[in-house]
Amino acid sequence: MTAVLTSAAEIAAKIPDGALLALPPEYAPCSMEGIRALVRRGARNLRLLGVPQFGIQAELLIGAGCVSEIETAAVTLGEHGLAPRFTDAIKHQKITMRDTTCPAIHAALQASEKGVPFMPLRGLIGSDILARRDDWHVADNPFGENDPIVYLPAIKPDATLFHGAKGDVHGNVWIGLRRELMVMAHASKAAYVTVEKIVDGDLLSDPQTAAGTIPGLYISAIAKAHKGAWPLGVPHYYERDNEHLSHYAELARTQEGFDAYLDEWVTSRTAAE
Amino acid sequence: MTAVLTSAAEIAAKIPDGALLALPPEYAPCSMEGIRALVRRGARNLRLLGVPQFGIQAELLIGAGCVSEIETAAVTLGEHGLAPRFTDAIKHQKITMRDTTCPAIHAALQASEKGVPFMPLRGLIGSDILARRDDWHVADNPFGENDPIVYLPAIKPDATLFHGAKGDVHGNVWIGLRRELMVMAHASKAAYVTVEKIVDGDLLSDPQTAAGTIPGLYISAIAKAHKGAWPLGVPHYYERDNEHLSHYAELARTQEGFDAYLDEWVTSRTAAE
Amino acid sequence: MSDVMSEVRTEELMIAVIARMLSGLSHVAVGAASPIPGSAALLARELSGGTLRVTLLGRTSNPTFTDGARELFDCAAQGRIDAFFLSGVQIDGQANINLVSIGDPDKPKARFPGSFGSAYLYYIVPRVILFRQEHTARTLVSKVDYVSAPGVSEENLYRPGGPHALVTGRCLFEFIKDKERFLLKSLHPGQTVEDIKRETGFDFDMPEGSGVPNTEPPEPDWLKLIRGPVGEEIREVYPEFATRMFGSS
Amino acid sequence: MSDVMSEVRTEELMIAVIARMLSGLSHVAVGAASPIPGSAALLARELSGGTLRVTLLGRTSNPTFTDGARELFDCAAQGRIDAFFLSGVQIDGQANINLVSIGDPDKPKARFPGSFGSAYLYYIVPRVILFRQEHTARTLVSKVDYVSAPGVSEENLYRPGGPHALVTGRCLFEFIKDKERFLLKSLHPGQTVEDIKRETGFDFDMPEGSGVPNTEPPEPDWLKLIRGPVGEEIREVYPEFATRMFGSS
Repeated sequence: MTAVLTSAAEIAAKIPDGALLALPPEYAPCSMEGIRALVRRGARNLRLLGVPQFGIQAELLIGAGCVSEIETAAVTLGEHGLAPRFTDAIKHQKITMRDTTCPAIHAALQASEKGVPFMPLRGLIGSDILARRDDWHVADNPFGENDPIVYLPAIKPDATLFHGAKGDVHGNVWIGLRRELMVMAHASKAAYVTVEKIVDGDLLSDPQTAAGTIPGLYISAIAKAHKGAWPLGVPHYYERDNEHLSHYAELARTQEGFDAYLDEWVTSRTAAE
Repeated sequence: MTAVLTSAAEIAAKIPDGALLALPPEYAPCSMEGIRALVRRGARNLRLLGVPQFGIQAELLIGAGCVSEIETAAVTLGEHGLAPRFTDAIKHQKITMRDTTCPAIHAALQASEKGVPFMPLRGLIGSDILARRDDWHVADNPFGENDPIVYLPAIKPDATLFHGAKGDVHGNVWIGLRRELMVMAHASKAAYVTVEKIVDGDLLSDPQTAAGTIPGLYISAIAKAHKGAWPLGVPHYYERDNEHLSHYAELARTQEGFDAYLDEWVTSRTAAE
Repeated sequence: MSDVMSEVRTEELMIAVIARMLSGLSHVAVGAASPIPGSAALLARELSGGTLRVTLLGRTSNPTFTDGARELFDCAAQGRIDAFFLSGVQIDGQANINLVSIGDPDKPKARFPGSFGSAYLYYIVPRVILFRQEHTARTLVSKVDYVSAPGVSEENLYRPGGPHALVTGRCLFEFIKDKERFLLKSLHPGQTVEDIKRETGFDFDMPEGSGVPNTEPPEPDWLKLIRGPVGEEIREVYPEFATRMFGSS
Repeated sequence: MSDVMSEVRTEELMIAVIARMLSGLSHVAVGAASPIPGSAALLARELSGGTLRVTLLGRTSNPTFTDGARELFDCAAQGRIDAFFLSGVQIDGQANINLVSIGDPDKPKARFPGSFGSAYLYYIVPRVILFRQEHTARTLVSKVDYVSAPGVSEENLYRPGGPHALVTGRCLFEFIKDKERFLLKSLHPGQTVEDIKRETGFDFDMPEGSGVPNTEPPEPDWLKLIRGPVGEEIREVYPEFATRMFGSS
């Protein structure tokens, strides 16, 4: 049964230090309120998996010292430039980075979704991504001849954390087109979700809505967090706050500036809810 | 661009003799009007893939002599009993049967969806299904030790044929929860769809509807066929016609009875539309 | 035995026996052609106070799954399904099941629908309950003609799941994994050990000590549930079964 | 050159050059951090009379895909995407691209976002168009420091896709697969062969015959489309680019 919690802080308390934590791309709703709650609770040694790429979620957690490892296809603030805390952490070897490519992350999560130990993937051969991954394997396609292909081990996150437009008390969460969130929930040992609102009734009872819903079966805990994706957006609900993200990018060029940002926008505040 | 056709007969004309044809389970909308049109056009040597099991679709095509091979996890008329034309064809070796198990079909189609030559699958080892499949392969999991696993070659159907509650002129088809139809469309070289109705506008433009829609990108041709799933049902639109199915099961016990059924309900009629 | 009990049908007894084995579980899935296990799962859900989740394959209202036909298998692979049900045209003493054919599979004397998901779920789901109402030497055989899915596997094979019990119209067997054999657990009303031995094509073990107990009958309030809300709910997927058992809706 | 032409910005010229290469295709996808290719794809769609389908990653209105973030890659694997676009912090003469770091990757002098989907799509999509506005010996190098994705592969490797051309702020290169080298195809306004040689860190081939042609400028009606509907449409995904190029909405 899904636990219905009252705040992002309670969600963050369920994600232990050292967890392998899967997080969605910025175009799927991100639980920024959950990320801020992790910073507030002083999470340590998180191992982040970007599905498939990162922006400000990884920036905040890395800058606040919550992260020991990260696996992702990219970290970027998009039109606001490079991700300064990530770049700094790499240059000063504060975190371990495992570079990968987007479809390798999707495939490795699908392996866990399907309960198989690996998935094959085309591409990659001849890249330095592959050359630097001793956890991957290259072998012949057993149905081909002289046809090497990459074997990727399944990735099973300890937890996944994301935001949804709406959920219900049964733990069902509407995600619409953002099916990567469903794969993440299926593949992870636990799935934690903040939502804009908890609606009456059962999201699975209407066939139109059900088609875009993750059943509560896969959701460990849910909590309401109004504007919980801010400064990122929720498609069809609110836009990303580009002014604020630009302000972040400016401040985060230095650790001092980042600390000031954290103090003003994260640690000195309790959750918006 | 999706071709918008005017009848199931035009759909059937696009599926050539000898095609590897993927068909959905009876709880997803089946294009029974498309199946009847294939019988009417005298299709021959079809190789059927049941995704993952068959009922009356395979019965009609087998009984009418349209089929040379079939791969599926089961053929049954459910509560109406064994599938008599299938059983007769197996006993008299009129068709080649490749027995399999449901998740093996799903995985092999996902392999084609993902453009990989194979997928691994647990289970199967020690079964006569595996013992009788020389196209499958057993090898060690490269990430384990003394850990054999089955490698399934990708299945790429030449065509898939199904029915939908609604489509639009862009070729988008709403399927709701029946995601196996999406995998079938992604994995097949061509996808042909009959629909209850062709709606105005664009099914992708509404985020609620889009979540349960296959984009026209994957649909080769679409045609309206009112009550096109009959005597099967369309969830939330109309129920399966159990009385008719029971009547079919009774008649089809003999080839003569089946031929009479075909004459009355298929060959002597043109499409309902 | 009360009047109510004397009217318990074999199917209802099987429903009760199966429901007892589902107590305390979180999620039970029911596959194709399984009206008795489906009813048992719904009964167990009623008795659990809502903590048991039941997924009925083929139902369109109140869906549990939203990722298509593969989700049952993926969900099981993730360890999220505690129990599942399988039958067989033949079941043998090592719990091998045959859903395919009698005789040479290339020239079968009889052909049945096929293996469905058994060749996967039998390996994966921790508690697989076998059921077959017809209990004769024709259905319970010494060796199946075709192995849709084996009851036991080599030590090194990845196999978190397997047979837990076999429920028939005559008795309940428990499967003892270490011995790779069935143990006669309880006798349905009117059955003797001799009946079971005569009607069973495979050897099985007997309980230690003082004889074989009788199968516990369903509680009277269970019968009300089976014949009331459970029967109505199972009708959506198995209309003919529901009509035969409980009359028209 | 007309007054309109003299005001053509480098980005607009690049948009036009890329759009020409998309003529006659069915489906073009545009990945992250690609405002110029995104605009080019939208322009090509306008010019195609609606036959070209354009998928812009990161856009939420008018979706092409309904199966989540993996669909771009699955769709490409199915052979349903004709062209894609990649850039690099470094690109070398064998069309290797680097999106990761400068110097030793373990102790980099500079770190960039990462490889995104390049290490897959570069192998799979038939026509991959490389783009990099900054054309200097710093960006176009003799050998990349890190291979996010290689330009060419061994014969036996499954590789239906690969580099088609490289569009920069100074010129257009075509990639010649047999030679594993770029060929200078055309010069943007104001550029000479000597400029290109000086600013390019890798060796490249020259066309046979009488010199290098000038890059064809955009048609006047193309500029109207770029500055009008195309600019408005690209704003949804790239608001800063659109504001810089075309002003506020």
